[in-house]
Amino acid sequence: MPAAWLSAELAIQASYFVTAGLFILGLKRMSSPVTARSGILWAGAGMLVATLITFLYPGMSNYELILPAMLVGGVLAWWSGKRVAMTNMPQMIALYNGMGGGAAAAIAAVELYRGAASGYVTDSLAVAGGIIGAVSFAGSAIAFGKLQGLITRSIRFGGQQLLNLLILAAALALGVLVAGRIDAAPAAVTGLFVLALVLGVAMTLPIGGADMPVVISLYNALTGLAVGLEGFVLNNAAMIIAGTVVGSAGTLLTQLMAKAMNRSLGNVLFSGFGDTGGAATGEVSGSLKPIEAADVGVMLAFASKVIVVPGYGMAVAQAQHKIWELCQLLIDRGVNVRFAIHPVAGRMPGHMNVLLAEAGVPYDLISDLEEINAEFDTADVALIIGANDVVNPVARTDKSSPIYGMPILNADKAKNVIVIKRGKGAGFSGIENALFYLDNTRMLYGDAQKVGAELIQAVKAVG
Amino acid sequence: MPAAWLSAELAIQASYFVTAGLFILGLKRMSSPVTARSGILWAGAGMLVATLITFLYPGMSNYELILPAMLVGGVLAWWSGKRVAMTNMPQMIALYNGMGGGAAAAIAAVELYRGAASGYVTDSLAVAGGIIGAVSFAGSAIAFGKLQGLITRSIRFGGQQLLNLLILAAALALGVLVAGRIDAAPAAVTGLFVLALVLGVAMTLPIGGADMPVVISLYNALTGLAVGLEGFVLNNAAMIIAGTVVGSAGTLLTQLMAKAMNRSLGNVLFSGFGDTGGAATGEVSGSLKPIEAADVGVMLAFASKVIVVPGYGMAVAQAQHKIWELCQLLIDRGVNVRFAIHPVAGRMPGHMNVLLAEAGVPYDLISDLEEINAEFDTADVALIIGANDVVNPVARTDKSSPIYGMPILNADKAKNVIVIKRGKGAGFSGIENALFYLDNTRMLYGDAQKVGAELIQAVKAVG
Amino acid sequence: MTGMVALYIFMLAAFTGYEVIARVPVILHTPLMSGSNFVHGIVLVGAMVALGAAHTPLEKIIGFLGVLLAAGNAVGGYVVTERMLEMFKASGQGAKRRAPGAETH
Amino acid sequence: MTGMVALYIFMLAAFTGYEVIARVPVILHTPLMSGSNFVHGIVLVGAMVALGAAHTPLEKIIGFLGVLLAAGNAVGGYVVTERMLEMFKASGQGAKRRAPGAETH
Ligand SMILES: NC(=O)c1ccc[n+]([C@@H]2O[C@H](COP(=O)([O-])OP(=O)(O)OC[C@H]3O[C@@H](n4cnc5c(N)ncnc54)[C@H](OP(=O)(O)O)[C@@H]3O)[C@@H](O)[C@H]2O)c1
Ligand SMILES: NC(=O)c1ccc[n+]([C@@H]2O[C@H](COP(=O)([O-])OP(=O)(O)OC[C@H]3O[C@@H](n4cnc5c(N)ncnc54)[C@H](OP(=O)(O)O)[C@@H]3O)[C@@H](O)[C@H]2O)c1
Repeated sequence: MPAAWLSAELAIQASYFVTAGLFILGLKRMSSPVTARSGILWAGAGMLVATLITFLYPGMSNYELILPAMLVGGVLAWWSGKRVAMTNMPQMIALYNGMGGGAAAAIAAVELYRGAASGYVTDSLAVAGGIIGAVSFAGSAIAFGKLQGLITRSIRFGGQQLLNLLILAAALALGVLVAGRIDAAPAAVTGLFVLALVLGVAMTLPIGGADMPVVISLYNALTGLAVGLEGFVLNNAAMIIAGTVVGSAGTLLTQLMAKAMNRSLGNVLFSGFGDTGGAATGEVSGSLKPIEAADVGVMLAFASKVIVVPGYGMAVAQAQHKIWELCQLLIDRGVNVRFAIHPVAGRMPGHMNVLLAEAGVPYDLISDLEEINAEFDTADVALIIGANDVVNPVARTDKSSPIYGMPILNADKAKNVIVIKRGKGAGFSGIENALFYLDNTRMLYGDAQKVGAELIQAVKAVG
Repeated sequence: MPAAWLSAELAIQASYFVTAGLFILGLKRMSSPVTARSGILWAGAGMLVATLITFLYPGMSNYELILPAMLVGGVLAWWSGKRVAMTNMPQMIALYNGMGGGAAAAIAAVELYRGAASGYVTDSLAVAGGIIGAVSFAGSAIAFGKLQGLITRSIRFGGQQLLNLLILAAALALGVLVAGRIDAAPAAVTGLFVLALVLGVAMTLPIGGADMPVVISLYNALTGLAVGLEGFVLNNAAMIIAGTVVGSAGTLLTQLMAKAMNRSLGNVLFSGFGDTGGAATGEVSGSLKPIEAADVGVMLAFASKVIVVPGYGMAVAQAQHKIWELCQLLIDRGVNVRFAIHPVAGRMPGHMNVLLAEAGVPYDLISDLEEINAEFDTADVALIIGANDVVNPVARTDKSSPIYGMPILNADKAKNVIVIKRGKGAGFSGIENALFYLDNTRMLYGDAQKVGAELIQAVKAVG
Repeated sequence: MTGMVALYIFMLAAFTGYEVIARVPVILHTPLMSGSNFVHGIVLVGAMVALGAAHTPLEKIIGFLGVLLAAGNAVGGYVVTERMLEMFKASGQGAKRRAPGAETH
Repeated sequence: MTGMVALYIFMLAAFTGYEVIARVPVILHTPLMSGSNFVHGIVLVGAMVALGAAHTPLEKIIGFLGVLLAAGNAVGGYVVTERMLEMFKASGQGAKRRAPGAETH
């Protein structure tokens, strides 16, 4: 039935075209807060269309394998995606992204083992996509392991970058052998993928957990590129466009993220700064002055303006709900409460916004750095909850400090500063915080969630 | 020599690829003030590469015609482009744009007369590009004529839109005959183009001169589209990409321009508002109070802050150099002088910025609407030079006014308002201006250039 | 598809991807990373085709893994992105206020 | 080039064009209109090819006109755009100040 064949082919091509358009529009919408939510719906519709129409692919067999594979992968991902806590999002994204890279590598492997590709160029693209996909697969798995706390040590040694370079060179050499049809034996293909997987692991192990969001974004871009390359191999337009668009958008996003953290990409990949090693510790004189929750409760209850500065500590303590409950009490008492969000507070971009949104804090109480910084000197209390680096005045003054030059929240300008943290733990950068030693600063020690509950009691006790 | 042939073909394809990339990067750079100037250089380099390499096109003949045609067209355009005054830019752009449309139509005509195209689809694309190109050619010519003052009347009659629709339908019908190979006789092809040219004229004649920038931008987008379509016909990638990119960018730009003027595109094309017909004239009570140049000179010389509001009248009088001379005198006396630019002051987008830049006014003295509006109440004098609608307070209050809702410059908030204009002439919208009748307003009658010279004398006389 | 056309598509898609997200605010970095992660889940259709054409047991095993992983990428990417962006909805008005210039499209 | 590929190129080029100028400030409207007018002057290469393949006198006349017009578009478009943008140079610093966000690229 050539006619039916032709019409199936046409339907597939047309659907892929629509899918590509929906993906682009979806990404566009996702990049603006007003339309972001509809963006994922558009992209999702595109994915649905493309997946369903692919069952019509002429001459396809093995449905008895395809359907179970889709079912198993899909159900597991659905289940895990629904359950994961908001704070664990980065590693979950890493996991799903790695799966995509693995799939691209699998496509390359099938094509290369089969010897199905139709020429040097196509073979080269298959090899390139395969290597990139496998690196992204293994690297994302390591990133997941680190963020999930399964891998706690960052393995580093002299000459590490050189070793990685050698692995890469070996993989490329094998790739030339395979794509150039000099030695396309299954063993060569297998060796190629093994080397690529090793490279992914070796590249990612030395990078500290806190730098992972940037690295995950990079692997995300790489997976996109791999998918695009395999799309050329399979002559699949939807894969070509979607993969290339993500490869390009992901590269830009990686740069933007690194920039928002005041880092360069090279620095993230090759310097291993992302561990709280406490390398640089500046000298700060003065003493830490503790305070009790009951006293802070009174201070807050009778303040006219309170600015809350949440940080990484609030995230790990999952204290956002308690803090919002506290703030609601204050608002009911007529206190003017604001939240000040530093762009890199927490451990992933937009971390604090996501958490506060989850707890139900209305957006108009949340201000970013530029908006709020002029207001600190009109605040009676700056309530620092598990934040450290983002309020460290050293960033303004000490040129030798690793955070020098980063814009910070001017919490030190408030009449009173209350800092909630568990003890003397340093922040992400591992340096001392001069703010804690100021005359108008008091330390309220304890886990942010526990302290939050105590403060609620204290404010209620004021009556 | 198949080898030489192949390498020429490859060189051409590679060059076109580079050209397409340079065009896109060039346009991107042109859309930001910081990089705008380099943008045209990049795009120009792309054009040069593509033009030179095209001489290598395999199997090309008629060089004895190609070179003179390029020379004549190029030299005339160079000469006219170098000479044209800044204020006449819109019509010049219209002219060059029309030439591009004409060229696209010429390509379509050659291909259709030759019957060279290779199928229904290609023929349809040639016809579509030909019609669009011819409409753009004729329409741009009319736009040029109107702005240049060669055509002064806007011909309008009932059923005009219906007639245009009929012409379009007839052109499309002939197009179907030609592309469908039902009647591809030269006569049908000729008829097609004649109808398209008539349509371009008929569409543009009723549109008023002041709306022309938007219309020219629309024809610019249409020419881009026509070029892209003919690119598909000739299988020429540089034309396809460049044409489509301009078609899309031009469409967006047209919308942005219409929006900046507070109009909708449909309104511009079909309503004929763009003439200063004086249709709506609101009732304003009070009297116009004239003043002498000598008195204004004293007032300016002893002011501490003066805000200059230039408008269309300054452009027609070419008074920007005189005004800047005057302002320099004032600055030397210690007066704080600022220029307030309304987004639609003048008759083309960015008109005032271009003129002031030409006269050498430094950018930091120039402020746009949002920046300056809060400052008028601290100004001793608001000096209105040939501006009218952009300072008409009626836009804030009178719902029935055609400019209601347009944000205006708050010149009425200044301590003294001096209005330089020739007489009782209305502005673009044809309505009375309540500002002129305020207690603190004085009218300084005369051509802006002449008055500028008088004011310079008057300030110098103050000593 | 000829090599030249492939290059053009590559270039244009890259420009498009770059420009489309060029203005993303910091608060959307993580959801957008997740969203673009979902988009390359389209690798699923390629994996389906590859498995659909597999013959030897080895090819079938790899193909099976490919489809499984790709389905995980697509479904998981969708679920987490949707969950994150869902939260932006609740504060719609506020979000609007915080995005000047977003209305220029 | 197959029809489908042509459609893809068309779609991607249209997205690119749209996004590339999406943030243009009002003061650049006229120069950008002129600049994009210059870019479609690339019709010159098509006109050259068309005239280069013309045989009958009619074709030659039309082709000659086409090349002449196209050259006018390209050269004229370049000259006036360059002249307009030249003036923005003189006030470089000020221009920078007036374009917040321009440095994000
Ligand atoms: N946002 C991102 O995308 C991102 C990504 C990577 C890196 N970073 C970096 O991360 C840093 C973020 O700064 P930040 O101020 O948010 O955090 P931070 O500087 O890392 O400080 C967090 C503080 O919270 C305290 N803390 C930890 N657990 C706590 C708990 N359960 N209850 C109460 N307090 C607790 C810690 O002190 P104790 O141990 O004494 O309690 C610590 O000093 C910046 O340096 C930024 O560059 C950000
Ligand atoms: N910028 C754009 O892209 C664009 C495009 C199309 C339309 N528009 C529209 O154009 C208007 C622009 O407002 P505008 O305030 O700049 O100008 P306007 O409202 O058109 O007013 C110009 C004034 O200048 C005076 N004038 C004319 N020639 C003069 C001369 N030689 N010397 C001194 N004065 C002279 C006229 O009064 P006398 O006759 O009494 O001298 C007239 O009242 C807006 O309504 C806008 O919507 C703008």
